[in-house]
Amino acid sequence: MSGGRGGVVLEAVDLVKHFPVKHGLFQPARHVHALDGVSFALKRGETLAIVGESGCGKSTLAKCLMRLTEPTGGRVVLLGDDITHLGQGALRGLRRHMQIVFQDPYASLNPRWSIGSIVGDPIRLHEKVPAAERRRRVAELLETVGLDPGFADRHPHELSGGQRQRVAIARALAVNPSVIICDEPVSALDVSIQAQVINLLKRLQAKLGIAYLFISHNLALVEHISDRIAVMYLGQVVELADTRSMRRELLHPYSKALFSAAPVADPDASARRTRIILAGDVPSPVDPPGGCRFRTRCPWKQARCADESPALRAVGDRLVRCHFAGEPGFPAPLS
Amino acid sequence: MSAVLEVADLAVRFRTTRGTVNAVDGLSFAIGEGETVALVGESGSGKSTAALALLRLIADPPGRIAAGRILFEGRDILALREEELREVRGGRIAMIFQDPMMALNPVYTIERQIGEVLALHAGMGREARAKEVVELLRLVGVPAPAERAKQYPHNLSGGMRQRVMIAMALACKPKLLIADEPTTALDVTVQAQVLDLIQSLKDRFGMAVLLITHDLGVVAETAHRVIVMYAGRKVEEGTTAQIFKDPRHPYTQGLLEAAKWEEVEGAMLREIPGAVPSPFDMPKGCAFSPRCGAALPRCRESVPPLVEVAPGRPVACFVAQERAS
Amino acid sequence: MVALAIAGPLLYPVDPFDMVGQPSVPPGGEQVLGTDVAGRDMLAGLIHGGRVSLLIGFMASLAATLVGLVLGAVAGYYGGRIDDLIMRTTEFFLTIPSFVLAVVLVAIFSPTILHITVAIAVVSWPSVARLARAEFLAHRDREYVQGCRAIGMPDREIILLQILPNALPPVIVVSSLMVATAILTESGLSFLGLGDPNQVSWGYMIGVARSVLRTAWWMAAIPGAMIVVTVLAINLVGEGLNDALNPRLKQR
Amino acid sequence: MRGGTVRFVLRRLAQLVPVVLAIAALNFALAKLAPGDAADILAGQMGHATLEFTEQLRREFGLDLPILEQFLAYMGRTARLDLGISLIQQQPVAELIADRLPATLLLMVTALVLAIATGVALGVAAARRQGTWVDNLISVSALLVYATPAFWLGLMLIVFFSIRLDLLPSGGMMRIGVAQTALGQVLDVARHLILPAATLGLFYAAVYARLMRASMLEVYGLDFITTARAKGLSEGTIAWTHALRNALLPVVTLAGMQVGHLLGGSVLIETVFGWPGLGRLVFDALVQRDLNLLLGILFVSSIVVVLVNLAVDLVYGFLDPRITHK
Repeated sequence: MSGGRGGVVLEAVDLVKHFPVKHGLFQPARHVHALDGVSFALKRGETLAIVGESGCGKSTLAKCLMRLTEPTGGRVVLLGDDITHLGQGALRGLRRHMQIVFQDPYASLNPRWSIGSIVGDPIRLHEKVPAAERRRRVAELLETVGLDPGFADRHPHELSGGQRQRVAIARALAVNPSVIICDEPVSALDVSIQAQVINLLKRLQAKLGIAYLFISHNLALVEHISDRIAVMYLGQVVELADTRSMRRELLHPYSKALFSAAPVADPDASARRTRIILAGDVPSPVDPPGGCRFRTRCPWKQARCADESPALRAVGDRLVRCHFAGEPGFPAPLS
Repeated sequence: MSAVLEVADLAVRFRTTRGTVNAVDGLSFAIGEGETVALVGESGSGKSTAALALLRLIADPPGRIAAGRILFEGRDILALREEELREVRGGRIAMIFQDPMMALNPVYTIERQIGEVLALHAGMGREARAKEVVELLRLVGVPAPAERAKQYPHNLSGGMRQRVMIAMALACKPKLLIADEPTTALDVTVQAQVLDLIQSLKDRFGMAVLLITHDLGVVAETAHRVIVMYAGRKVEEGTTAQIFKDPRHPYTQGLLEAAKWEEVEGAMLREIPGAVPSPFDMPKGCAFSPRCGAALPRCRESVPPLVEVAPGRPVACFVAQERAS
Repeated sequence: MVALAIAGPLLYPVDPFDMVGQPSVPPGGEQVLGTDVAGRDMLAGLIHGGRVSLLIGFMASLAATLVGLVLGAVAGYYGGRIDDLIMRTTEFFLTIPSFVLAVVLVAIFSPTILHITVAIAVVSWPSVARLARAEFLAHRDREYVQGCRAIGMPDREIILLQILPNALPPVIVVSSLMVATAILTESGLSFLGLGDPNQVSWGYMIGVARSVLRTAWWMAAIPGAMIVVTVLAINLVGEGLNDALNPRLKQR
Repeated sequence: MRGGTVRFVLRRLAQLVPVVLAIAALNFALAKLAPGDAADILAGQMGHATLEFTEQLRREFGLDLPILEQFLAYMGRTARLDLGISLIQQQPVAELIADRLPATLLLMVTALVLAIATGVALGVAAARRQGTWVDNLISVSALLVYATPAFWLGLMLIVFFSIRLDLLPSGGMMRIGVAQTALGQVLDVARHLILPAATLGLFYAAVYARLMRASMLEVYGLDFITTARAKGLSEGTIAWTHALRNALLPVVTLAGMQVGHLLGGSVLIETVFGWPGLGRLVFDALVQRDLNLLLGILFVSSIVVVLVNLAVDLVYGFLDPRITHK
């Protein structure tokens, strides 16, 4: 197993994914711009959160990274190996290094198979070990995620949502991956269950040094769990920084509006702070606005934003995709 | 403050092949004029069932309102005749739902769906309706209302659809708006818009609002008073400030902690162990006792009654009651 | 009914082609259900006819299910061009009036049990293929399948061991109902005189009785009633299967 | 909208071209697959099935040419609506079919209208009274009719209404050899139409009633019905406006898909009632082993189905605004 450069386990370089939209014979082809030039590097043992609203491309990103869908452009580098164009056979061997936990534990486990065989499948596919050894490993994995080893004989429908999500995590752990992509891993769970699963993920990270790409729309949760945060809007990263510096200030107008709009479970705090209420909805990712993609909703937009598409550039300790970020006093408070 | 709605001992049962389920059990509460009350709970807490029961919208079979009184403007909704009930529905009490895509009929125009309410409760003619619909859409902030009125739900975005639902609810200036998870299906920035809209319209028309939600953030930003439900029962009630600053029930405490993640940076969160019990397999005694760190032996024996631990603070928990006395 | 058809010849060993008595004897005499225009025993005809009808019904729907399932699975799972090709073909076959096509097929290739079975299967598989495709398409993008792909499971295993068990119940329901339709089609064919000339069947018996409708209506009524009962029974089994296998109902 | 609909129809018509070609190709293939070709049959009919004579016929029909050329020639003829000559009746197949098509269409349309009207009404009634005796009665009767072979049902109706009660004619399309006024003729045809249309329609009424009931119940479970109730609408309004229009969608789809089936059913029904349509023609062709005629009927009936499906798509677009004809 070759390591990545500088402790980087997973790298996305300029990832692009366009889906063709059904069109008539004589109409020009139209595309959903799900991802447009997304780049980041995930370091060993860290948690990088991807946040954004629906249509920002965060789930497509997860699928492209896992090669569950083929990216239109760019590269995916896993542990130093470019896996973007690997054939299914070669890819199969490398899959053990990168696993995924999905949002809905009711949909992500096949109801026809026992927990034991669901968790044992990755071991069976990647390692030639006798069945007894496999059963022992499954029992161990179930204990690791806080389930009784006896669950191996049960079926998914006998488990609660939280227990199912633990099974999904155990399946991901079975092949000792370096990276786990967590695609909204708790948003389908009851509030009182979410903390259990988040704590489990954190414990596993501390023990096994796994890096998480943590996709979520829950901003409070993201602030809690991640080391760095990338904010996405319409297929692009608009701001990427340390969670600490994000907490201090936000430089992109969209991140600022997004974090200010999230309701806070504290009546005093919500009375104090000023919310930025954006006008309108997220535009359709089919033929997104030219220039800056956020300009149609941005309270601070200028003429330049329509003409010129801003690049993702370094401002202080972070990356921001805005022409004016970093100018003193920007974004100014709204009256 | 006089009460718009008074609910007493409401019980809703569902008959299923696996037995009878008490979805809502002995629920009592009141909503004052112009007040926003939040009904908070997780899935299976019975909060949405309770909301539907207020307008007798529970499908029977399998559901049935087994007991209780629902006093609205001095009349018991449960005793109304069918025609009287229909006058209250959509006229005096309006309701909006979680998923505005599913809640609008896909094959009729916006104008027709809002117009229906105006025809029914205000007896408006065709032309008056068309004008009023455009007015209502403008009121809820739908851009280009005249064109939107002629469109179908699938032409609109999620946020716009919820605005249409609100316009429909407001059509007859109801006294009470029941909002069942109105922003759960929406994105954060759109959620902020819709909450803002409900707030401003409420102030303008002096409506009372019953907000059903699982999101404590939404509660903190909008509600005056909070009712916390668990497994079909009310476990705690208080003003929003009281609930958030001084939660008494261990379940409320746990929920609040789970909702304020950003404050526990790096450290482990306090967990509520276990899972919400299945309605077919309710634990004996307090339904929360198997997951409660503070549970006493008697919590597993008998169901704790609601007792005021402070003025206006009923809590259904033996531990909290002992601490208070 | 199935048991009766299989065990029939043992219980009532009369050759349906033997002329055992006077023609057109009403039921209740020596031959329990009377005789037909040629004096052949009605009950024997009914029992043997049942065997033929059921055999054709089951075999045709089995064949149609297998073909439809394979094509539907491939089209739904892989999508793209192969999906286009298979679905165009399927829709094409759905366009052609199935009974007329079955008539033409049987007319071209002499009416034997095999040919009738094949003809019914040919007109029946498209509906299975459509359903199977819809199922596989829906399951292909479910998270559990994505999860299997993420752990590097080969397509063959995903199709056969992961999706198939979930996609099969609705297909089983449809193919059990298809047995009923196949029996109706077979009876229609033999009513038109396209039955196997060496085998008695219910439809054939009705066809023969048609000419004496005015004088001996029971001769047509009895085999028809047999068809109704059989088809009804199969439909009820199908409905029962539907209730038992439909996960949506089970969850409630 | 109007222009969009016209474009939609034109585009759909263009899409029909490959389908029609495929139907023609299938017909050609079936003709080739048949044991013995037209020359054999004709020679047999004429009574001199000598080898030389058959070969001569083969040359005359162009049956000795390479298969591809035969195919192209066949397609060319089909394009000119020349479906060949009925070898038995010595008439162009196209003419024979054109003679009979109106009667079949009359029967089919009447049966379909009957079936949809009663099926929808019964389905809605059953769904609104789910679990009551009304529902049970409708559901059980539908299940029973659904299991009944239509041709047998037709025979039983003849026994009852024509033979026992002598109320209605047992066959044919009109009385022959009786002078009648125009109105009298229409009424006479209508009288003859009742039994076959009812027989054919009853089966599909059962199908639609079952589907309609299921569809209504499904729609009743959707959120917008709760919205409609919360608005204060009466149950009647909800059923006949909000629920019905949504519930009709799958029924319309099925009705479109079943046109082919309906045509097959009418073959049997026409045979039973001696109705002078395509179905009778099929029966005659079968008896006379007239393959050319049979294939011609298959071709024409497939085209009818294709056209009806086009109409169904249009109706669907009208019922469901989500489908845009763009």
